[in-house]
Amino acid sequence: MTDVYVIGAGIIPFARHEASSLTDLSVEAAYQAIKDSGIVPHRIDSGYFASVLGGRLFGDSTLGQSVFAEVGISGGPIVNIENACASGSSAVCLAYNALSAGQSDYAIVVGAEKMCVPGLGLLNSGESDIETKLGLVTPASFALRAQRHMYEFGTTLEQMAQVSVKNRRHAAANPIAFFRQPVTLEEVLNAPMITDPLTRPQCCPMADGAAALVLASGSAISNNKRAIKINAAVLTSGSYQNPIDLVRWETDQRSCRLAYEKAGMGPDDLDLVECHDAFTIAEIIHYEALGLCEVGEGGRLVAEGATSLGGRIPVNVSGGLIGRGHPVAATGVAQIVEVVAQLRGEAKERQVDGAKVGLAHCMGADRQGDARSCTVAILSS
Amino acid sequence: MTDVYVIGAGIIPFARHEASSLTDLSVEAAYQAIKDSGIVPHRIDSGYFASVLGGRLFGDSTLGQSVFAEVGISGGPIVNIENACASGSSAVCLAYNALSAGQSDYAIVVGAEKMCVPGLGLLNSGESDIETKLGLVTPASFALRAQRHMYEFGTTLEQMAQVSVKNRRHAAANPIAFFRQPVTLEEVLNAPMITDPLTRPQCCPMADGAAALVLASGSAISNNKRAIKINAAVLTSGSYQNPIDLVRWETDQRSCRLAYEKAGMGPDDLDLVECHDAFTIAEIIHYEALGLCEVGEGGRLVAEGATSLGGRIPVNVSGGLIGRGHPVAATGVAQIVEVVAQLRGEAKERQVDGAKVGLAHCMGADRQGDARSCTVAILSS
Amino acid sequence: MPARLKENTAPEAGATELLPPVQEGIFSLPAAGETGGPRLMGGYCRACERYHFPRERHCHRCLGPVEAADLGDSGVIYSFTAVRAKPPLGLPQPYAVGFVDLAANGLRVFALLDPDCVDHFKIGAPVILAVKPLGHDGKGRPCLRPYFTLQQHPAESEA
Amino acid sequence: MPARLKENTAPEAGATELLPPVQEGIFSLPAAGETGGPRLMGGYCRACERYHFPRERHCHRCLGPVEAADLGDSGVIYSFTAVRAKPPLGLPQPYAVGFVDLAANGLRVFALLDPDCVDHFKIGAPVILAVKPLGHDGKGRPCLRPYFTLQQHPAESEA
Ligand SMILES: [Zn+2]
Ligand SMILES: [Zn+2]
Repeated sequence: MTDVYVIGAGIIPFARHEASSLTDLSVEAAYQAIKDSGIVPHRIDSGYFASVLGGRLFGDSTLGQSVFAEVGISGGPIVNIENACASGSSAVCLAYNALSAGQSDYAIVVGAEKMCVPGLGLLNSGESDIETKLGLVTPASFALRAQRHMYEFGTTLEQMAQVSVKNRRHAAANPIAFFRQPVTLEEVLNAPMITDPLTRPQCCPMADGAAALVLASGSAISNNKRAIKINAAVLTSGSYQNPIDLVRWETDQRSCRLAYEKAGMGPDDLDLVECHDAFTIAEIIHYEALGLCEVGEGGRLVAEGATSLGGRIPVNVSGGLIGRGHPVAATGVAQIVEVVAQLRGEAKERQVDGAKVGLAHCMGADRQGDARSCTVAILSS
Repeated sequence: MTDVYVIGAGIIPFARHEASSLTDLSVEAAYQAIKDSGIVPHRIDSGYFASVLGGRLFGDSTLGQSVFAEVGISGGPIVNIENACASGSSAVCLAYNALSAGQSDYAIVVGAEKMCVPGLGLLNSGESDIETKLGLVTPASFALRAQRHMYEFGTTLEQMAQVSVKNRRHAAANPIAFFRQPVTLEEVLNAPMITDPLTRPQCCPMADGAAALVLASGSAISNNKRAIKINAAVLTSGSYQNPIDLVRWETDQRSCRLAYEKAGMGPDDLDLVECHDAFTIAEIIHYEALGLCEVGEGGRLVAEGATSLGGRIPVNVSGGLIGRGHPVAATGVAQIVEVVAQLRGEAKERQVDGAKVGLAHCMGADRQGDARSCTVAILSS
Repeated sequence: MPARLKENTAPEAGATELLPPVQEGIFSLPAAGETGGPRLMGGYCRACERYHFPRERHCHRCLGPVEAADLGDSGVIYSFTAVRAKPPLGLPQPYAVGFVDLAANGLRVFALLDPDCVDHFKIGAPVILAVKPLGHDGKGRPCLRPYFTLQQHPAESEA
Repeated sequence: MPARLKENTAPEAGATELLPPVQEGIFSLPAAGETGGPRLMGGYCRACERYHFPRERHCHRCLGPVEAADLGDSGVIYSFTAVRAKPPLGLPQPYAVGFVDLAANGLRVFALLDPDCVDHFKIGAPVILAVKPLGHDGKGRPCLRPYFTLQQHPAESEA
């Protein structure tokens, strides 16, 4: 197995880009990542493009080929990936696998979404899914976890709201974040209820956005001081056990364990985490799956400030999905862009001091109370 | 690199499946492939699902997870792939790469499409593409090649029509084919013109369908007499050279060369070919790219019967896209299902005598006169 | 008409028995003249002795045949929530969903909950199956949906 | 109004100069009072000395800046076809498309061809650029499309 590095990262503001097409957003992120990598585009011999809604909203197909051709990458293998909210990070995993196997020297990964369009409504897990037909929308699937977490562990509304307060505060220091204004605990608690007990600021906002990475195999980088090593990048899917435990999330726990095992690391090795805080309760459950605290203790962990910038193990210093916004397929790539910036020491106001090891965790779509996809990547400087 | 084998194949009739969902079609093909493989589903540790239109037509997302869970496959990495007409075969390439790198022991690949729906119209290469905006539809991109091939090499209308006659004759012997009735040369030539010089029977019909494969790494199969080795499986993309040569198709030629090189074989080693005859002229140009004849000689090759069942190098004994039908993402998998049946000696009426080596060739989408994706796989018994 | 088989009062919804279910085979209704309410229907694999909902085409464990299975009509709430945002599929605003642990076999199934009881659900509360026209099928056509309602209706418990 | 800038006679199409192009920046129209016809517009990278159509955002070879470039208004047909099936985007039935080798720089570009000359194109025939309202933008709104027409109109050559 060859070592794999991130040598270039690019991201555009996560916002409403009404005048730009999905291709426009993607090309700009890809351009930044290649420029950042310092290599000429034709050396990049493979490409992975992720979008969830391009086909559904715009009739797009083989968009990756369009985007990569626009930045001078052609001829090699290119695939277009969809894996719900974990689409971008699934693309990263495929690129990582190909490079670690020596099947490619340089790969580009772009995750992009344009979803601020009229009438999109709440996302679901596919219109032909039985749960969708019975009224499941994504916020509800997390609200059900929240209700159960409160019931079993005494997690409070205030503890959950603290996740929003923290991530919005972090986002205020991130120039590409969707939300640049912090919120108070009272504002979070008193906001309109989306699905009990999650108020609007506890649900990540839709956004348009794109993020890109250039990956290189260890044999292809030479003396690149800004290269960041990928120690592990795992992709899993749900096990759909019945009865499913909504709070001791088997898929989440298994995926984190697998990544730690592959990287030869554990939670104590981490300096920062980007996790899939699609909803406040999700971040709390992910703390527990990641081993940042015991199961049931996630609410207290955020409330005591351990996961804030400056705390014991900062989580989502980028603002997370709640603060940075959630252009679905861009998110998993954006998380790694953030970890790379942190490990390079280039994160400016939101820099985690002395960050050496970071983890990015992403999940996608629901089925029978489980996630359909989960990715965990561990990177080090 | 570990050797990779096909150990299971499944396919459903390519037809109008009005009463079935895309999931229904996919599950049935996957079920057949697993049953054919003789292994229990939970040993399959990774899954690749391909569909082009599921999101656009049905709002589907992470459909692979639904399909694979229905046949008892969960927990491992699953990705959903889109690469236009080469979606299914791109998924095969990803699975092949993962297995050959030792990243998986058993993988399932499903390609499926449900496209016999009202109002779909002619396919294009994405609605935001400049060429689509200027009126390019897929049949036209091949008609332009046909016009040029006739101009440069004297290829005749009759020679092109012979591709339809041959493939429809082959399809008549294939129980899963869309068309079971042969056509005469006169019928092909006198049929309604779609785009000059291609008449309707020279364009592959849309269909609903699904095909599936179970792949195994060499270390995981033991004494499986029906296992078929994959000698090479390459995925490339266009180079979009300007000026593009529409008849000496660089991407097509390069992809075939690469597959031959990886397999350590050449055109003379082949006993049969399944190629991407989306339109009659395409098959003729692919003959030339594959080295079955010299450039410019493809029209004569089909006219002399060399590519018919019983000829020197039978092409599309399944009926090809023209006879079997073209459920977009299913096609690339279906081609390999056919090659596997032939190399196992299980193709009944359409069996190529003594077939030991077969090739499957697939292409997807247009951009600047080039293909956006091309796959070539070589298999042997 | 059984108590748990209510007809929607909306004139466009039509008679309950004429409406299609949101998905075939997920519940059964009592035949004309029969007593009792609707039953949740799923599948069962004899080889694996496994129940599941909805019915699997092939058993997920062994790929063997499955038969239709009556999963009963009662359970207790494992978790629930009220969706107060703009509802999909023509469902009421607010509406409620949850997971229900079925009494008959311990399966934990995702379910619609009675939109008339949105503010009265509790984890652990016993619920019973009902069926009525609720929302549309995604193409605007009304359809029947199964949902669980409180065994003890809040109005009754207050009385 | 220049000869090659025809106005559609359909009343809903509106005046040509008020209609948007099907894509920004792919052609230029003569300013009011200027003579000459429309020009095909693309891009040029000074570093690579490369022309391209449509204009690239960044040069595909070096990722350097590109400038707008006049690609001229003439060329010869490399290949052509008439689409006789139901047309997309409100285009006429039949309509024609092809690749044109541009006289100015040898670029081979995909192009719409004059739907009024569908049966008169030949490989090698000289063509010249025109612009008029042709079809809609995919959302039903009429728009301007560039297309190449025969330098020698068939009616003229027969005359
Ligand atoms: Zn079983
Ligand atoms: Zn340049």
